[in-house]
Amino acid sequence: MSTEFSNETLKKDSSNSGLQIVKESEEDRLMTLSVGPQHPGSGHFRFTVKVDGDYIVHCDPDPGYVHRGEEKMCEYRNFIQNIPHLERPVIHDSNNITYSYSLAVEELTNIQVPRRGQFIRAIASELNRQVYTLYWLAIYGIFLGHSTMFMWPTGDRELFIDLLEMLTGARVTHAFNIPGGVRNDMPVGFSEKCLRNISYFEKRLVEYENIFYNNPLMRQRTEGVGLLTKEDAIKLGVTGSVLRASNTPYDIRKAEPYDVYNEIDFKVQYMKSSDCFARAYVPLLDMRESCYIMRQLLDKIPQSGEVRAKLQPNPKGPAGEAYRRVESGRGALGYYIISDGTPKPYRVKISVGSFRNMLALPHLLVGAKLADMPSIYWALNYWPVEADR
Amino acid sequence: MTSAGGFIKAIESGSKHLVIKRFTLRYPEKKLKFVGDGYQFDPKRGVGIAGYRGRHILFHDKCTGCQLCAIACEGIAEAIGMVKVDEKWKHNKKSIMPQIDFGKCVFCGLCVDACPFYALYMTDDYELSAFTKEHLIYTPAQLAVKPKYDGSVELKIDDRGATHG
Amino acid sequence: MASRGSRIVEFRFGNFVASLIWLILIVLIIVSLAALPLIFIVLFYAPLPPINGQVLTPYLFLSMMVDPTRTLPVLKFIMHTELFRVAVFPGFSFAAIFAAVTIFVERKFLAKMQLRVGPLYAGKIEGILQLIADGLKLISKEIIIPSGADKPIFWAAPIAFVAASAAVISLIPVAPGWVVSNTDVGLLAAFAILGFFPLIALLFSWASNSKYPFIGGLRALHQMIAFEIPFILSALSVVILSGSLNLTHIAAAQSPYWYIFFLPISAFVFFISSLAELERIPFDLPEAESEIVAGWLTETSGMIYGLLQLGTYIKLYALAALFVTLFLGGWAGPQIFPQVLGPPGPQSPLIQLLTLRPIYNPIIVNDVFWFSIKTFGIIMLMLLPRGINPRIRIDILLHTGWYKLIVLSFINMFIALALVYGGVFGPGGVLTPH
Amino acid sequence: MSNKGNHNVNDPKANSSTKIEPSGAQIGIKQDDALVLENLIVNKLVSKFGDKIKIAYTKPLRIKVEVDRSDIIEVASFIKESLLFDHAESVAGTDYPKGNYIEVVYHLGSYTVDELGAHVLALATRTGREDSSLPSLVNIYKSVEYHERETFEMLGVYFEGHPRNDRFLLPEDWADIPPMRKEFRIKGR
Repeated sequence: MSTEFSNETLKKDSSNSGLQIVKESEEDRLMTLSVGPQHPGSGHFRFTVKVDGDYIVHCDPDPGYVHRGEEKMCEYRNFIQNIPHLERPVIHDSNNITYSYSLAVEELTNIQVPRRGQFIRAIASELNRQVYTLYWLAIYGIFLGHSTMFMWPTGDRELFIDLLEMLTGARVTHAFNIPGGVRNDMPVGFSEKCLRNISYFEKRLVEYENIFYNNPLMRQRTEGVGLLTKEDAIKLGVTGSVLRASNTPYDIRKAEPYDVYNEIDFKVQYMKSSDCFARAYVPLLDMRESCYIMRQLLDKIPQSGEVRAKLQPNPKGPAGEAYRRVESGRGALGYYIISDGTPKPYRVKISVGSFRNMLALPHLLVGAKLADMPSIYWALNYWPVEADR
Repeated sequence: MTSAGGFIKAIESGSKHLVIKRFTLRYPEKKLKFVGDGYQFDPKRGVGIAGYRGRHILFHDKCTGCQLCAIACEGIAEAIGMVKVDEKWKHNKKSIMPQIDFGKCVFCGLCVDACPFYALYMTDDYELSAFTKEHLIYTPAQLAVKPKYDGSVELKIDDRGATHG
Repeated sequence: MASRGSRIVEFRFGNFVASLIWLILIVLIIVSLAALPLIFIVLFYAPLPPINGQVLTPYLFLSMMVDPTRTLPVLKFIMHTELFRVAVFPGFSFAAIFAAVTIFVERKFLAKMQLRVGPLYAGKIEGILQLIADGLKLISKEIIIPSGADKPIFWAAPIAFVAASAAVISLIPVAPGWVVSNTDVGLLAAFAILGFFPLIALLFSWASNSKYPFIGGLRALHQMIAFEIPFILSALSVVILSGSLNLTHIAAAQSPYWYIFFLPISAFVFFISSLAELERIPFDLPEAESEIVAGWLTETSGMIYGLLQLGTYIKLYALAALFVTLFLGGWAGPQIFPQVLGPPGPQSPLIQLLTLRPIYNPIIVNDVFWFSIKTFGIIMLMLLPRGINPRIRIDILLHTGWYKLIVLSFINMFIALALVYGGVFGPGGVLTPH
Repeated sequence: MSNKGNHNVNDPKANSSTKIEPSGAQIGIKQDDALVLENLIVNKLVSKFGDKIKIAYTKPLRIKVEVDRSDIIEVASFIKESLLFDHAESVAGTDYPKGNYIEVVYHLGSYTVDELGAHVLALATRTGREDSSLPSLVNIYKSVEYHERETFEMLGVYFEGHPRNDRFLLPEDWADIPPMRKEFRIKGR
C-alpha cells in the first residue's frame, strides 16, 4: 500500500470562478464498505472496512448484534436451569458449550461423573464437533463461491445430526450434558450405526479433498493469503484451528485432558504454513482425527454402568470458583464460574474461541485485498453468535 | 502440471456424483424414523431413556399436580403453567395439571426429568404448527392425546452413497 | 386443538379433466369474442400477399384453419418473412427457449451433482414448470429503484442488455441460409456487440448509486476487457484458416474437418474467455456474493433482475453457438432425417398437413438438429465448472487473461499461419472445400 | 506435547479448600506431589514480589494471584517474561457490592511452554465501584484488547492506556448502567 498520494484533480471552485488545483486527500481515496449485518458474507456480525482501490486499509469489527447477555442470565438461574440457554450461542456445537460448563459445575459441587457417562459425553462432544466443522466448511465453500462444497457438507452433516438425535433426542439444541453426567444412556444399536456412518464419512472426506482442497483455484485463493505467524498467533491469543494452523500444536484435549481423553490415543493436528489454506485444512484433519477418536471411544466404553450421578434438583456446593476448558469446534471454550454457596452462580464468564479469534480479524484484513476478505474472515473460525454471547 | 491434475480430479469427483443417489429427504411425503417412543425419564434410577424430544404427553392417571415440572421450567422457558382441570383423581387433590405453551417451550425435556411420578413424557411429534399463538397452548386434555406419527424413513448407506430412500 | 395440516390433498383424475375442460372453454370464449374480431379487423386493412396465385383475403386467411391446402402455403410464406426470422427462428424466441431449457437443465444438473433434488414441485414431473413459476414471481414483484439512482439509465440498461444479447443471436447461422443477418463482417460484428456488455454493466452499476454495484461494475469492466483480447485473438486463427469473416462461410468451410482439430488451443482459449465473458463461475467476480453482495446486480429487483438473467442466458447460448460455428463446423453432421415424413407418394390433404409435406426440408431440419445438439453440449460444458470450482480472485483472473491466454492464443495463431502457408488451408489448399 | 494424565482434576479432595472472596492471608500451599509446577510458579512469584502479591489459592493446574492495581503491570510483565504465560484467555470482571469493589481476573495461559499448556494463572486485581479504573494490560498482553473493552462496557471499569474504551457488544444507544453490575436487574426478576 502506498501512503503517499500525488493525484491532483482539477475541481471547479465556484467562489473563485476559475480552476483551482485541489489536492486529493488520503481520506478521499478511501471507500468505506459495511460488511454486515445484512451482508451475505458476514453472519450476525458487522465490520466496516475501508478500501483503497482493492486493498483494505482499515477494519473495525462491530459485534453485538446477537448479544443476549448469557452471562447475566446465568446469575438468575440455578446450575441446571442454565443449561438450555447456555447452548443457544452456538447451537451447532451445543454439546461442547455445555461440556465445560458441566465440568466447572462438577468441580464446584464435587460431583464425580460415572465412567460410562464420561464416555458418552466425549462421544456426543466429538459428534457435535463434526456437525459444527461440517457447517463451518459448508459456509467456507460458499464464501469461496463453491456451491457444491456448500451442499455436500450440509448433507453429510445429517449423518451426525441423525446420530445425535438418536442419542440425545434433539437435532441441534441437545441439552444433553448435565452436571453429573449425561441425560440418558445410549440407545440400542447406536454404536453400530455410529461406526457405519463414520466409515461412510471417512470416504466422503476424500471427495472433499478432491473437489475442494486440491482444486487449484481454491489453492490460489487461500495459499499464502492472510499469513498469521506463530508469534502473532500467540501474541493475539487465538485458539483452535487458527492457532493450530499457525504451527502451534495446542489442543485442550491433549494439553489438559478432561474426562476420558487421557485414555485416547490421538494426535494434535497442526500445519506449518500459517495461511488461510492451513486454517481451512486443519478442520478437515480434525474431522478425520475425530472419526479416529470416536472409534476408540466406542471401542473402550464400558458396556454397562451408570451414566449420571444422582444429584439433588438444586445442586449447590461450597463457595469457590472454577475455571474449566474444553476444546470445542472453535478452540478452547472456558467457563469461569464463581459460586457463593447458593444454588445460583454468582458470576459466570464464558471465554469463547470466537471472541478471541476476532482480534486476529483486523490484524489479518488490513493490507489484504478485498477479494480475500471472505476467505480470511471465515477461515478464522469465527461464530458471531458465540462471540456475542 | 499439478494444477491440471487437480482440475481433472475435481471434474472426476464432481461427475462421479452425477450417478450417486440423492441425499435429500423429501420431507412432507416421507418422515424420519426415530428411536423409541420419545424421551422418557426413570426417576428411580435417575436417568432418562433415549428418544425424540417432541411434544409432551401427559398421563392424567399419574399426574398429582405437584408442580415440579412448572418449577423446573421456571428459569428455562416458563412454558408450563398449572391449570385447573375438571377431573376428579384421588391422587390429585387440587385438580391441577400442567398446560404447556409450545410457543415458548425449548424442548429441553428437563420437565420430564423433574416429574417423579412417570406422568410426563415426550413423544415423536414435532409438527406443531398453528395459525395463532393461542393454538400453541396445549391444555392437559390435549396433552393426554397420544400423537400419531408415522415416520418410516431411515438413512441407508450402500456402495452408491447415502440416501433417505 | 391446533390445526394439524398434515392431510395431503389427493390427486383425482376427474378433477383434473374437469379443470382442463374449463380451461379449454374459457380459451374458446376469449378467442371467439375478442381474438377473432381483432384478427379480422387487422387483416382487413393489411395488404396480403398472393398465395398459390390467389390474392389472400381475410376470409381465405381464416379458412386456412380448416383447409390444409391453404394452411401450409401460408405457413411457408410466414416462415420466410423477415419478421419470423428475427422474432421466432433463428432469432429471439429460439434463443429464449434455448435459454429457458438451459436454466432448467442447469438447476437439475447442479442439483444432481450436489446430491440434491432441485426443482421438484412446480409441474407434476420433476418441477418442469419451475421456470414459469419463477418468471411469474419475478413479474409480480415490485421493482425498487434506489433513491439516488439515475433512472433513465437504470431502466435502459437491462433492456439494452437483452437487446445486445439478442443482437449477437442475429448473426449466428443455425443452418445454411437460416440466419437473421448474413453480413460479411459477421464475426467482427459479434465482437463489436459483445464489447457493449462491459459498458452496460458499468453504466448500470454507476446508475445504481451504490457501493457494491460500483465495485462489481468495475470488476466486470476489468474482467471483460482483459478477456476480450484473447477472445478475439483465438477467433482470429479461425479467420486465418477460413479466409472469411462471414460466419456462414466459416461454418461451411469446415465441412470435412472441424477447426477444433487444427486449433485446439484456440478453442480452449475461446472457451475460457467466453466463460469469463459470461461471468460464470469460476469467473463470477462481478457478482461475488460473499464480498460485494451481488455485485453489479445488487440493486436489481423484480423484472429488471429477470431481464438481466434472461440476457445472461441468451448470451450463454450465443457464445456457445459462436463456439460451435467457429470450431465445431456449425451445422455439419450426418444426415439422419428421412427425405419425407410419413409414407412416400402423393397423399390426402390431411396427411399432407400432418406430415408438413410442403415445408419440411430434411437438410435444414438435420442441420438445425446437429447445430442444437452441439450447442447444447457446449452449454453443458460451460455449466460444469459451476459445480466443481470456487470463484477465482481478481488479480489471478487478470493475470490469466493478460499473460497466459494471450500467449496461448498466439501459439495457435502461428500454427494456423503455418497451415495456410504450408498449403493445407487457404486458397487452393489441400483441405479447402471446393 | 506431554500427556498429563496423572493430573486427575476431577479429584474431589483437591478442590475442597476453595473460598469465595479469598482473604489475603491465605497463602497456604498444599504440599502435594501433583502441585510441583504450581508451587514452583508460586515460589517464583513470592520470591520476586514478596507481599505485593497474595496467592489466593493453588489448585491442580490453577493458580490465582491477587495484586494491587498499582503493581499489576509489573507483575504481569514478570509473568509474561519470566513465567512465560504468553496470552490471556479471558478477562472476567466481577462486581461485589458487599465489599464495594470490582474484581477483574485475567486468565493467563501459555502456548509456548508445553508443560504449562494445562495451567491457567488467574491474575486478579481490584478497583472501587465508584470511578472504577485500572491500568490496561494491553501493552503487555495484546490478547486482552477486546476482553478489556468488553469489561469496560459491561462493568464500567475504565482501563487506562487502552486504545478504545468504547462500546462493543451493547447497542449503540445503551444509556443504562453497565449491565454486569449487580444493581442492574433483568426485568421481572
